[in-house]
Order: sequence, then structure tokens, then C-alpha cells
Amino acid sequence: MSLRLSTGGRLIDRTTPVSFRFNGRHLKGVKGDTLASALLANDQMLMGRSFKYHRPRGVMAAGPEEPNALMGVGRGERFEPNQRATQQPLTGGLTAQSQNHWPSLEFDVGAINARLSRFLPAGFYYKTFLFPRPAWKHVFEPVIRQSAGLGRPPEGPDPDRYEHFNVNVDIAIVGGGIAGLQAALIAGRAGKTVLLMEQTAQWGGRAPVDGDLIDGGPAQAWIDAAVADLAAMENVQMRRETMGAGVYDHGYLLAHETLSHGVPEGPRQRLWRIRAGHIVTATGAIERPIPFAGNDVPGVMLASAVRDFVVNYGVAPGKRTVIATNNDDAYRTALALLYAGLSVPLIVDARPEVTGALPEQARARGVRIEAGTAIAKVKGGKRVEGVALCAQDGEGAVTEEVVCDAVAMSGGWSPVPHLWSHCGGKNTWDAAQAHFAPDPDRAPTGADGSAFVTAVGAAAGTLQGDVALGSATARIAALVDVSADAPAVEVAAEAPLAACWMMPARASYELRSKMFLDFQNDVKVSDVQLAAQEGFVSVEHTKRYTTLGMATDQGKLSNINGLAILAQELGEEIPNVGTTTFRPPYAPISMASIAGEARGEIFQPLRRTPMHDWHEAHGATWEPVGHWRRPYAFPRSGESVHDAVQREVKNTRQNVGLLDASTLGKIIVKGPDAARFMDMLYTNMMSTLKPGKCRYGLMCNENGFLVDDGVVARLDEDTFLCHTTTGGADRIHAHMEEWLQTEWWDWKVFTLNATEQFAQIAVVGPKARDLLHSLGGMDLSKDALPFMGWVDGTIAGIPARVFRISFSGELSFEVAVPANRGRALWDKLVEAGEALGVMPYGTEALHIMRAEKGFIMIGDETDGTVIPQDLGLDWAISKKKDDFIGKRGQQRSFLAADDRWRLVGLETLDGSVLPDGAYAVAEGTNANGQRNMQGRVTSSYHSPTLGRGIAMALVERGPERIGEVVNFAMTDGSEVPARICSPVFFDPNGEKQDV
Amino acid sequence: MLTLQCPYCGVQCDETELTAGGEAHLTRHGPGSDADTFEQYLFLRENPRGVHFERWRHAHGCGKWFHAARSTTTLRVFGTYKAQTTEPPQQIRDAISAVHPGWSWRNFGETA
Amino acid sequence: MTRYSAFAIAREAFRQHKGWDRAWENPEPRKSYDVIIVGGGGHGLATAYHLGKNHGITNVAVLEKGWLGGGNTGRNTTIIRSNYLQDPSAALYEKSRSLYETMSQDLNYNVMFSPRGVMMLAQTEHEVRGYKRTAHANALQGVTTEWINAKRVKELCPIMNIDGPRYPVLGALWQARAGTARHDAVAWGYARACSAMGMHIIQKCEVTGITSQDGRVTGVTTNRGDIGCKKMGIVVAGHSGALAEMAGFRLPIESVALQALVSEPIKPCMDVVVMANTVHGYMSQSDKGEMVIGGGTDGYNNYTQRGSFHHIEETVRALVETFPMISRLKMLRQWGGIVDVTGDRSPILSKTPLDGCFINCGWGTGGFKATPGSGWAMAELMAKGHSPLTDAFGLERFREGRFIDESVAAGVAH
Amino acid sequence: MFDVQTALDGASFDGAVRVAELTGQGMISLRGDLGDATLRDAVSALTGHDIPAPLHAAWSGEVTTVWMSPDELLILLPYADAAGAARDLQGKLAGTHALVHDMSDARSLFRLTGPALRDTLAKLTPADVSPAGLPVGMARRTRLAQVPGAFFLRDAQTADLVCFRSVARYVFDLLKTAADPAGRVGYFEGFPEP
Ligand SMILES: Cc1cc2nc3c(=O)[nH]c(=O)nc-3n(C[C@H](O)[C@H](O)[C@H](O)COP(=O)(O)OP(=O)(O)OC[C@H]3O[C@@H](n4cnc5c(N)ncnc54)[C@H](O)[C@@H]3O)c2cc1C
Ligand SMILES: NC(=O)c1ccc[n+]([C@@H]2O[C@H](COP(=O)([O-])OP(=O)(O)OC[C@H]3O[C@@H](n4cnc5c(N)ncnc54)[C@H](O)[C@@H]3O)[C@@H](O)[C@H]2O)c1
Ligand SMILES: Cc1cc2nc3c(=O)[nH]c(=O)nc-3n(C[C@H](O)[C@H](O)[C@H](O)COP(=O)(O)O)c2cc1C
Ligand SMILES: [Zn+2]
Repeated sequence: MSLRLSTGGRLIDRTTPVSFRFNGRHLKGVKGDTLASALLANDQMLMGRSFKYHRPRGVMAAGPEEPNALMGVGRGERFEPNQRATQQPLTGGLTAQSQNHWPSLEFDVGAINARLSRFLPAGFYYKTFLFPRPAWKHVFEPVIRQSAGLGRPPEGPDPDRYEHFNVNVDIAIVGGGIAGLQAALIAGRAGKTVLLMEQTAQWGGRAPVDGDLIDGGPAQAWIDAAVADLAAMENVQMRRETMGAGVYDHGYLLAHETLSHGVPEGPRQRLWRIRAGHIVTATGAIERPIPFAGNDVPGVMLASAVRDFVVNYGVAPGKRTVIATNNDDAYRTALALLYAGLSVPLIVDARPEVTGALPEQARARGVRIEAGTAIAKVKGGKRVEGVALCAQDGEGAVTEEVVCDAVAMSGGWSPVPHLWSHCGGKNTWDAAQAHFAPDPDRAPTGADGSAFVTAVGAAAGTLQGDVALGSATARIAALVDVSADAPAVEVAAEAPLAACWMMPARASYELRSKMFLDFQNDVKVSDVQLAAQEGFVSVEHTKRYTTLGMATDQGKLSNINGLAILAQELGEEIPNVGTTTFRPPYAPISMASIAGEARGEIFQPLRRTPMHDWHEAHGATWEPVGHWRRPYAFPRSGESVHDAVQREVKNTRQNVGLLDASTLGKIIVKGPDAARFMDMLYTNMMSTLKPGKCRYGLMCNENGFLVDDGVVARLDEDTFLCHTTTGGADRIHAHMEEWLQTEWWDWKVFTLNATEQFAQIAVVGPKARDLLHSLGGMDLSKDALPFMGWVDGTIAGIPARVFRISFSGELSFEVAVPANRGRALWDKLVEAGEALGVMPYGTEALHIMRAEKGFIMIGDETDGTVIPQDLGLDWAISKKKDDFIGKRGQQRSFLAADDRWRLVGLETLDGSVLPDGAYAVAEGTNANGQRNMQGRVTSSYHSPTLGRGIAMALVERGPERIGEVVNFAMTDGSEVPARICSPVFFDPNGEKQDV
Repeated sequence: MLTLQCPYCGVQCDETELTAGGEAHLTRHGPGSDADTFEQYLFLRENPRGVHFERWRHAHGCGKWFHAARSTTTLRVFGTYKAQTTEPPQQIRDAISAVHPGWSWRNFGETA
Repeated sequence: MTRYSAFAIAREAFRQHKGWDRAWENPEPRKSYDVIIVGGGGHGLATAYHLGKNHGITNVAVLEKGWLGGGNTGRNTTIIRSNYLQDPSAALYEKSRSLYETMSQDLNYNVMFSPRGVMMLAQTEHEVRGYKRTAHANALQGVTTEWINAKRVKELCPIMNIDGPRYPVLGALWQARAGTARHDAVAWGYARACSAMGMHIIQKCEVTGITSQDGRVTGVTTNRGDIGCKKMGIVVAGHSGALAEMAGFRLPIESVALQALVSEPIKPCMDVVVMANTVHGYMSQSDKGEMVIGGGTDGYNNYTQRGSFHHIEETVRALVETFPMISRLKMLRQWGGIVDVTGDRSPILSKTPLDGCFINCGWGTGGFKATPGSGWAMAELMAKGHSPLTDAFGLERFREGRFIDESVAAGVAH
Repeated sequence: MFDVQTALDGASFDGAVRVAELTGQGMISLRGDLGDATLRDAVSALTGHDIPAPLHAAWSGEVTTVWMSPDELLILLPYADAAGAARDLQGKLAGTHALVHDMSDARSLFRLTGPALRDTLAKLTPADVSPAGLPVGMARRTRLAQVPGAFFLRDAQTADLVCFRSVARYVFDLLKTAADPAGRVGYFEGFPEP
């Protein structure tokens, strides 16, 4: 049984109990515990169920590599699935639930899968569920899906806050073990700006647990001194609970900081985006499990994890621990257990001979060591009851059984190469240590082509304390170009390991089908072998076929063993088989931290006009246009949106309406070559426009397609003011700058996007002039300001520029004033207009009024494939100009064809409103069996002015077919006939706007 | 996550301060150009595995367009230069040659 | 080829699964073939498969420089739908979708096509109009789609926040028979079927040159020797530019990185595929339980299969807003693929200036769904010199200005 | 000037830094050849100081000039003076190829004060805001979360930050969140000013 020891535990404070709940039970741990150590202290060995076979699983590791002990933590909106118990600090009131079982952890119906496992080998699902065909969707898939997933989904919405933080540093060091600390000391003393981060809450890494002696004293003393030295350096920043998550191109490092494990006051997590001149990975090494039958039974753990639990938390995974190893380091675990007063009945060592200093120490304490021996099988179901032994060099014939309640295994150590590899760093196979380690000659390279990541310490394959500090010292000194000495480290010399990819070496199928490689995804040795047999011989195929390494631990424990098995099966060398690709993040990070501050009100910028608050206060319903929001309509209480729109149109046509047009783009184009530039930008001839006048203009892209339209005002001989669509302002300004800077850079033209300088209000309707005159300040009579003219002046004491343009067919003025005075003018117009029946109107009324007049709308009549000629806008395309942007594009055969779909109006025969986007059908079908089409509705409304449906449409040769009736198909298969007519439904001679 | 130095203001730009603008050194062809030439100009793109000349705009900054010579496989940047030129400066060509002897790109490169 | 079935599994279960043979053979290349397909992704394999199945051409080699399906086929978010706007696209993608319906049986390989339904959210008036237009077009194109209102959206996808303060959901374009499939299985299933027809699937065989005589293709040079052919299909997605250069022509294509990510697996909570284009994000839940999420493309040419992290941020930000419950879910892994983007963002299935050489590329961010249909059409084009499904997708359309522009209806093309 | 209403009406917030919208702030945009003698003289005459070096701001009295790009300056001056000053400048540059425009209403200006200044900015911008990367007097146009913005330090504990008027609320909310005292980072506070 697992238990709390009466002594030891360097990270816990036994005097402060912490209560928590696990699967509804109230349990107690102590301050400093992780959830995993606290559960072990309560003899809760069973911590979860595996993914596929629902096998009982206990904790296997003590850090982020843990594959089994995943828990649902927290409650309600703060619930979080798949938390590793090994990384979850025990906080008061913590609630945790184990996962992937029903009805309970102890008794799980899904465990039937384990019994059926012979029918469920790797890839079985590709081979079955084929018949009958509908059964996949209706029977098989739902069943498979029901058993999918691990934790239960979070509930949301998440009440917590997250943020990002951007820094630039000379050197970012990931990993705060002795190697990382030493690297920071050297770089810091050399005057570099340094950011040192450590994923756990402690500095020092493995050294204090492993008992290294540094500079003649315990490692902890050296660590404390190093931390103090670093803290005193102004150019060094240190962060704990900060995980290096990913390395990206050009020295970009992503790191994830945990700020709170409970209910946070400030942000819960912080994502660091670091621009580093150089990145140092001092991420240590991870121990490998050994594949033997039953290596997944709760109570089988990594030897280093056993040591961590004993030394750090004063928790023993068992009273009698058998150790299985192929190397000397595991003997440290034996010694730690003995030191804690626990029993180690046996050490099973796969090596034919066991001689090193550490084994000798164990031997000297009376521990039985069996060389050349293997574990044939672990006995027990929900916890270890004993082990059966056999010869390593055999097939598994059992020679002896030993009773124990825990097994500590060590297959050797692999450097943590993830961050090194994310951006292309390559690893080489080190046969002596049986692992892949970063190859300094094939480091990831940055913007200048030189290496930007350096691995040091155990992460570099220099595993033991002495060489770990040695590599950190030598490499970082070289990097920052100083000389430095490594502190003296005393470690026990270790005899070489003997690679052991399977116990026993020639295990039977029966045993191999119980040897787990990937614990979470239940991938066994036999699965990898089956994949190889079936031709999935690329390591990437094996991964995808078996799901090896695809679980939430991303194969931190399984990858090397898996590819060694694959290599063995293929008769290849391990380096020829290679690794799969390492991808960020190093360990999973929350979506919330990635989204950062962008939630709620600041999810996206919301652009507001100066009148925004007024609209809001007056019940506007909104239409998002880019990041702006424009009022769609202003329904009054009890009024439907549709009715409001109809009212707004009628009122504007009868009295006077106000439209907030501030969002329209306003770009100033100035210079001696401005007119020439304008002629290239617009399809129209703009150079002939007179100062004081306005002209409606069209802009195309080089393909010839219409991209924007708007009114251009000539301010003086060399200055134009270009109005663009709301969505177009930034885009068109960028378009202008692009042409000016990259094509016509010798032209003397400056542009300025003055969109936000002005609030713009359209005052529209027969009483518009009266309303403006009532505010006083300007003569806006027909003579003083004719149609398509503009004039500067003052209205109601506010400096204003008034344009006489109309997008509604009514008498209409657009008044531009400085934005900070826009609201004042609006208020005055509303107040003064009361007597005249003034009402604001929104975008929908605007749309209807322009459609009644047959004016096109970018985005409705155009969709990126429409040219001005399609819209009957030939009059706005200058024939006199040799060139304008898009002219050549429009000359291409398909665009110049005479059977293009062209703009017309439509009237349904029954007055109904055609649906937006409906297509006009033609006879027959095309070569692909699709119904032939001859046009489509581009805009369609109920016209309050005409009292019936009106529509604009693009119809094949449309303008030649006025009067013809065509049928529009409804989605239900019915058809609605409509007569082709002029798109100008209202006031065709433009009499109303020109008064 | 690229960083490119803006040759106008000297800022070491984060990729998120820039907008990418595709292939550099295109010659515009307007009315009067034949179909081949126009297609070439508007559509047919250099898409090398290796050195590429491309356009960028320091959009969240000084607003200027500039050119970069960059490898599409290693993302190494051989240099950036102002957009008001029809060919890459010699020193950038030399920097490329030092790494990729015999390189070529459209009309530029080493005639090895 | 051993046929796969539940019975076969039961049989093998009792003999330690020793009876399974290789899914596809691993032959040495011959001196020459009738047809060489360059590129062992889904499209290349499907082309080979349909050359054999529909046209009886089986003296075919598929040459793959790495491992089969290791290109975009092995790294896409597996969305399959055919609710495209333009006629030629709708025809091709619907052909493809219908082939997916029977693919598992046709190939005797369970590709887990899951017609769980795809919805494309409308969150602005503009999108509403765009999707209604698509629904109208689809009705005439024989593609079954439906405009659904916000209430129905919520019923189909309860974890969605349809009242998002910023972009309330106004409705969606819903294709009930659209869905997802197990992407790797598509490649493997085709490879197995091709191999069974006697075709050669040759991995780790990189084409480094294309040989021709009198303007007609004669073969390829590879790292495994020269191989001759009468006809050749270039089906290499992101690498099309490089292959075209070998064949002596240039393409309207740029290769850029597109990224995706998965969350940790959770119990099933989302039964449909959701695409939210206003905020730029899409998500589905795989049969294993991860949330599969698609990101954006970089604006710059790139062959590294890595992208820039800010796209991941943008996507995740959008999805946390749309699905607030994923906030405390963790990202497990992110990766990138190299997609080939054309001037109008639609694919190219075409003859080329080199006789006997055909090209299939430009699928950009959305070609997984087209895999079987593209193979079908490409095989027809290669065998007969013409296919109604490929007619509109020729290389000449750019110079003619005859774009097939799908972005017009508001969408990204996944 | 009772009806001059800035985007946030002078809102302010006290957190890890104090954030306040400045009212009464005018601005003139000038595009032109910054090496041109006429232009330089005209600008200096208006501002009372030389045109700042690239990537810098210069100030004297109530007037500040910010270098925006190789051919653009932003002149900050009292709101009441802006329109007139713009007209004068325009007049002086009549024969010069330049564009002058009163942009007093197009942007919002925030003043940030307090020791956590750099930490607050670092939550929002990818620009290097370390003392070495952003010394006093240097001006950066960059990105603030999802919108463009520019800032410069007047002294170690005072920064001026401009953004477009329409997103003033967004930027203010961003700054408020970033300056939440509960989210203190303490990163740059230890950094020595060079
Ligand atoms: C992140 C991401 C998400 C996506 N999401 C979707 C989605 O949801 N839905 C959808 O429909 N589509 C999606 N796509 C697009 C889709 O993946 C691709 O369009 C499709 O898979 C392309 O298939 P392919 O067979 O043409 O190319 P690939 O699968 O890329 O195959 C091309 C093959 O050619 C090989 N090759 C290249 N050069 C050579 C050479 N010289 N010699 C020999 N072989 C060579 C490559 O190694 C590769 O295996 C996504 C793509 C990505 C990257
Ligand atoms: N004798 C052996 O066989 C053997 C094997 C392995 C390790 N060791 C021991 O390892 C130590 C080597 O020192 P070291 O400093 O290289 O390694 P270390 O394991 O002591 O320290 C590495 C540190 O990096 C942290 N880390 C890992 N990934 C991280 C990430 N992504 N982000 C942030 N932090 C991360 C870890 O939490 C750990 O604290 C010595 O004490 C040595 O004795 C010995
Ligand atoms: C639909 C889909 C689902 C995936 N699910 C997982 C997963 O559950 N676990 C995992 O580790 N990777 C998953 N991946 C990602 C792959 O591991 C891998 O990153 C991707 O195929 C790209 O290959 P590469 O990273 O080897 O370059 C998934 C990929 C796809 C396309
Ligand atoms: Zn710049």
C-alpha cells in the first residue's frame, strides 16, 4: 500500500493539513503536496482508467510526462478536465474526479474492452464496421464516439481572466535545474538580459533529489546561492511555474505562466511571447519505462518518480518495492527507499553483470540484485501484488515469483528535446546512453542563418550532474564569449546501461500484448509489431496507425520505446527509423491563455462613431460592418424591425431623415500628380473634375473587378477627397499607398486617411434644406450649392463641409464636421428637426432607398467577380484614358464577352418579394447534370414607397430583355415568375434630388 | 514568427506589425500588353523552394513597402531593402551567393 | 489481399493476428509504366485508383517522396462538404462527397466517413445573404443544403453561444450529409486498393526531374533512378511549383503554410462541424474526442510546415468567443501544412504545356473533401483527354479571366 | 468650446498605472519631404523645436512633434490652436509638395503615468518596450492588441499613447485590464534605465 512516511518530504509542510475531495470522498493532504502525492498518501493507488481498454491505472510519473493520473479538477464554470495530478498543487477545498469510467472508478463497465482486447488490436476499426453501410452512421460510430474522449467537457463560460506579455531578451533559458541556473549565472554575469523560467514551483530540478554534491556541499545549498545571485542581477528575470511551450521561427519563444491554482484575483494564466536573441534549453531528461507484461498495473512507476515521491513529499508508493532496471541510476531509488525505512526485496537488472558504485552500495545494504533477469509479468489487477521473474535473454518462462506492492522501473533517460526540435533542431542517436540528444551542429537556425537554440545539461544528453554543469558552463560561456569554470560536482560514477526495449528479450505474443508502450492510448508492443507487419513501417505511419504518442502526454514516455520496437521489428537501426515530429506545446496549455485578454468587451475592437452612444440610447439594432457597428434600424418600443425600416423609408421620403455616415472612408489625395493618380485609380476621368464639384467614381482591381465606389470631391487644383465604402476605407487607403510606393514612386502625391477626423451626417428628404437652414450659418439653396457640389461653411456654429450628393434619390446633404463636434450637430439636428418630423434611419432603410433608385451597393451587386460594365456603369468608365487599374483585365475574353449577366430590375408578377440570392433558371441541364441558370437576384426588398417587392438582378444579356418574364427557383423547388424591368424604380428622371 | 527589419525606419518588426505582399519586382503590364505577358504579370508566380524576393509593408508602423530576400525553406533573411527599385541591391545578392552559390530568381542571380 | 471484416478480425484474434498481410506492397520501381502519378497524397492515390477502376489502366506507379499521405492529406482538419456556390465547384465537390458515402465499402477499408452535418454560421447580414444565395444555387445544382435559423443552430450544437454579445448567430447554411472522415485511412485505403490492382506504390522516391522529347513527357528522374512513362500526373499540392518548374512551365500558385491544432480529448459534446467565418475559426470533434480546429494561412511563401503563432491565437480567440466552454480546454498539439493557393483560390485540373503531362493542384486549404471526386475526374481527364468535371478548372482560365471564385459567398474554403 | 466632445470625455483610471484620456488635445498631420529646408523651417517655427530624429518625439512648451514615418510628422498642440496652425502651415508650404491636415478629432490621446508603465504596455504590444528598446523620447508606431497605436515616453514614468478615435473605448478598456493591480508582472520595474 502507498502511505505517508513519518519523516522526509523536502517540499511539504506537515504541520499544515489541506483537505480536498476525490470522487466525492473527503481526504487530507498537507501543504506542498501535489494532488498525486496526496492521493498516494491516502493509499489511493487507482487514479484513472485508460483510453481504449479502460484498464485501471495509477500514477506513473511525478511531472508533466504523467500519462495516467489525469483528473477533472474544480467545479462548475471552473471545472477543468485532464489535469495531471502530478502537476496540480493541493489547494484547500480542491475537488478532483477521476476520468473515463462508468459507473465508478472501481467498477467500470468499459473495462470489458480489456477483456476483448484481442479483438481490438491497432487499427481494428479500419477493418470492420463496414457492413451494412448505414450502420456506421447510425450504430457503430455513435457507439465508438460514446467511448471517445477522456475527461468530461468543461462547462464555461470561464469566469477567469488571462493575459499576454511580450518581452525581448538576449537570452531566454528554459529549465531551472542546475544546468539552467548555471547558464543564467554565466549569461547574467556577462551582462546579457536574461529570462530564466522553470515550469515547477522550485528551482534546482533533479539535483536535490538525486543527492548530487556541488562545490563540496549539498546541491540545495548551491542552488540557493545561485538563485540569490541571480535575483540580485538587474538584467536577469526569473519566473517559476512558467513553462517553455514552444519555439518558433526567428527566435520566438512561447511560455505559459500559471498565476493561480484556485480562484484568482488577477489573471489566472499569462502567455509570454518572447523574442529571444538566443534560447537555451535546460529542460532536463525524462526516464523511460520498460516494456514488460503488466507494466501498467497501478503501483508500477518510474524509478525516478518513486524517488521524487519519497524525497519530495514523504510518500511511499509501496512498502515493498521491486526495482526493474537496465542502468545504475535506478539504484538511487533503491537507496532512497532504504533510507526512508522501506523494503526493497529485489532489484531486477537486465544487464548480464551489475558492478557499478551505486549497485555496490545497495548490495552492501543487503539488497538482492538479480542480473540478466527480467520481469515476466506483474501480478495484480487494480494494484501490484507481486512480480514473476524470468531470464532477460529468454521467452518468459517464469523462474520465481516475488511478493511486492510496488514496482519501480527505469529503462534509462532521454533528454527532453522538444523545444530544441520544434523549429528544426536535429537529434543524433547516442548508442551508449540509448537516447536521442540534440546535435549542436544541426541546431535550428534563425533570421541570420545562425543557430539560435543551445541545449545544455541533461537536455543535451550530458545526464549526470557533473557533465550537466560542464556542458552548461562550456556552451554558455562560448555563446556569450566569456570564460567560466564549472563548479565541482561529486556524483557516483555510473556503469554503462544496456539498452532494454523489452523484458524479456524474446517475449511471447501473450506477454507482448500486455506490454504497454503508450499508457494513455493503450498501445502495446504487439500493436507496433502488427503495424510493422502490415507495412506501416514509417515511424509516422506507425504513430498514426497505432496512435502511439498521440495522447495528452505526446509520447513523453513512449516514443523512444515505441520506435525501438519498430526498429527491432524492421531489422533497422534506431536512427534510421527516426523520431516523429515534435510540435508545440511542450505540455498542453489552455485555449484561454492563447486567447489572452481578448474576451467580452475587448474580444475585438468595436469602432464607434461620435454618435454611437446616441444610437445605443435610442434603441438601434446593429449591423456589424468590419469592426464598426452601424444602426440597422431604430425600432420604437413595440415596433418590429421590419416596420421600423418601412417607417424610416417613408419618413425620409416624405419629411427628413438623418443617417450617421461617419463610417464612410475619407481619404485625401494631394500633390502635383494627384489628378494623374486619380485617373489611374478610378475608372472615371477624375482629372476633369472642377474644384467645388463632386463626382461618383468606381475603383477596380487589376483583374478588372469592381472593388469600391464613392463620391470624389475636388478640394482644389491638386487636392481630392475620396469617399469610400465603410469597409473600404483602410483597404483603399492601403491600395493607394501600395501603388504610389511600389509602382509610381516618382509621382508627387501624398495621401492621408482622414476618415476619423470627421463625423458625417446625411440629412435627407424634401425638408432637408429647411432643417439645415433652421440651424443657421450657411446658404444651402440650389443656387448656392447645386447638386453634386460641395461647400465649406459653418452650421450652428460648427465648421462644416456640406456635400450635395444623394444616395436615396431625395434632396440630400452630407454634412461633415470635426468628429468631436459630431454629436453636438446630431443633437441639434434632432432637436431642430422635431417640428419637421425628423427621424434617424439605419442601413436597411438606406439600402431600400438606394435600391428603389437602382443604385448599386458594393457587396450586394458586386461580389468580386463583377465588372462595372455588368452593372450598366459604362458611363463611369472613361473611354478617353489609355490606362487605369483594371482596364487591361477587363479586356480579357471572358470579361469582354457579350453574354455576361448584367444588371436589371425585377418585378414579380404578384408583387411579392423575391428571396435574396435566388437564381433564374434556364432550360435544361449542363454537362454535369446541374440545372442551367441565367441570372440571380442581387438585392431584394419590399419597397414601402411602391408598396410591392422590388429586386435588382444580374441576368444574362439582361438589359436587352426588358419586359421578358423569367422564372426564379425557390429552394423548395417551386418557381416564381418575374418581369425584367429597369433597375430604377423610383423617380427615374432624378427630379426629387435636384430641387 | 518572422522578424524583418524595416529599411525605412530601422525597426526590427514583429511579423504581426507587417503585412505580406507577395512576389517582388513584378513589372506592371497594362492595356496593349498581349495575353501571355498579362497572365505572366498578374498570375504566374515564382514559388521557389529557396531564395525568394518578396514584398512587405510595415503596416503597423511607418506604413512603407519594402522588399525582403528570404529563403522559403530555412526562413533565413538575406536582407531587406526599399521598394523603390527594380532590382535587389548587390550586397544582398552577394549575401545570397555566399550561402547559395549559383542561385537564380527570374532575371537575377548568378550566371554560374 | 485479405478482405477486411469483423469475421476476419475474429479469426485473427485467435492466431495472434499473424494472418494480416501488408496493406500495400513495397515493390522496386520498374523501368517504365503507362502512367506515373507523382505524389502519394489522397489525390494522387485516388487518381491512380480511378485510372484502374474506371478506365482499366493498371500499369501505374505512384511515386511519393516521403511517406504515403504525409502531405496535406495527413494534416488536414477533414471537413467534407459540397455546399459550394459556383457550378463547377459544386459539381466536383458533390461528386466527391457522394463517393465518400460508399468509399469504405468500395475500398473495403473503413475510412469512417461521418456525415454528421456541417454548418456555416452567418453572423452578419452580408453572410446571411451570401449563404442564402448558396442555398439557392445548391438547390439547382443537386446539392442538398438548407438555411437554418439560430434556434435550430443551437439545437444542433448546444455548446455554441449563439447570443455572442459581439456577433450573434443569425442562422447558418446547413448541409446534413456533409461531415468528416479519417484522413489517414483515406490514403491507406486507396493505397491498399491500388496495390491490389497491381499498381506500384513507391515511397521514399522523390521526383527530381521530368524528361521529355518533342514536347511530350517521357519519364522522370528520381532518387531511385530514372523511370519512364507515357503519361504523367503531377499531384503534389504544395510542391506543384517545384514540379512545374521541372516540367518547364510556371503556375499561378503560391505555397503557404496553413495551420491546425487539436485539443486534449474530452467526452463527446459536439456532433456537427461548425465553421464561423466572420470570426475566422472552425471546429469539429473527432471520434477520439479531440476538438479539431483549423487556423489561418500565412501571407508569405513557406515550405517549412510550420506557421506563425499569431494565426493560432486568432483562431482560438474566435472559437473561445463562439464556444465559451473551450476556454479551460487545453491545446494539445499544433502543426502546419503547405497549401498551394491559386489566383482565384480554386483548384487546377488540367492539361499542361507539356504533352502527356497533367496537373492536379491548387486545392489550397480545402482539397481533402475533394479527394475521391478529384481522383475520379483527373483519371477521366488523363484517360480520355477530357472530363466534364474538370473542364472549367483548366490552366487557361486565368488568362481568359474566367475565375471560379468561391470566396464571393463569404467563405473560406475548408 | 462646450460642444467639443472627445471620444471618452476625459475618462481616467487608476491602476498599476494611471490612464487618462487627454481632452483639449489638437493634432496636425504633415506629410512631406522632411529634409526640405522650407518644410523644416516652417515646422520649427510652429513647434518651437527641430524636427525630431527618426523614431523619436521632441517637445517644447505645449507642442510635441512625433516622427511617424520618413515623410510624416504628427504635431500635438492645444486643440484650440490646431485648425489655425494647420492653415498657417499650409500657407507657408504653399509652394512645397506637402499635405497638411488638422487631425485633432481623428485620434485619441492617453497619458499613462506610474512605475508599471512598461509592464502595462508589454501586455499589449509586440514592440520592445524595455528601457533599451524604448528609451525616453523614442516613439513607436505599432500594434496595441488588435489595433494600431503609437506611444512615446516623456519620462521614465510618463507615456503618451495615441490611437484612432473610433477605438478609444477599446484601447481604454485594454489599458484598464492591463493595468489591473492584481495582474502586476514586476518585470520591467527592476530593469535599469540606461
Ligand atoms: C492544416 C490544414 C487543414 C486543412 N483542412 C481541410 C479541411 O478541413 N477540408 C478539406 O477539404 N481540406 C483541408 N485541407 C486541404 C487538404 O488537406 C488538401 O487540399 C489535400 O489534402 C491535398 O491532397 P493532395 O493529395 O493533393 O496533396 P498532399 O496530401 O499534400 O500530397 C502531395 C504529395 O506529393 C508528395 N510530393 C511532393 N513533391 C514530390 C516529389 N518531387 N516527388 C514525389 N512526391 C512528391 C508529397 O510528399 C505529398 O505526399 C487542409 C490543409 C491543411 C494543411
Ligand atoms: N544519473 C543519471 O542517469 C541522470 C539522468 C537524468 C538526470 N540526472 C540529473 O539531472 C540533473 C541535470 O540537471 P539539469 O539542470 O540538466 O536537469 P534537471 O532535470 O535537473 O532540470 C531541468 C529543469 O527543467 C524544467 N523544465 C523541463 N522542461 C521545461 C519547460 N518546457 N519549461 C520550463 N521548465 C522546464 C524541469 O522542471 C526541471 O526543473 C542532475 O541533477 C543529474 O543528476 C541524472
Ligand atoms: C484530424 C486530425 C486529428 C489529430 N488528432 C491528434 C491527436 O489526437 N493527438 C495528436 O498527438 N495529434 C493529432 N493530430 C496531429 C498529428 O499528430 C500531426 O501533428 C499532424 O498529422 C501533422 O503531422 P506532423 O506534426 O508530424 O508534421 C491530428 C491531426 C489531424 C489532421
Ligand atoms: Zn518602418
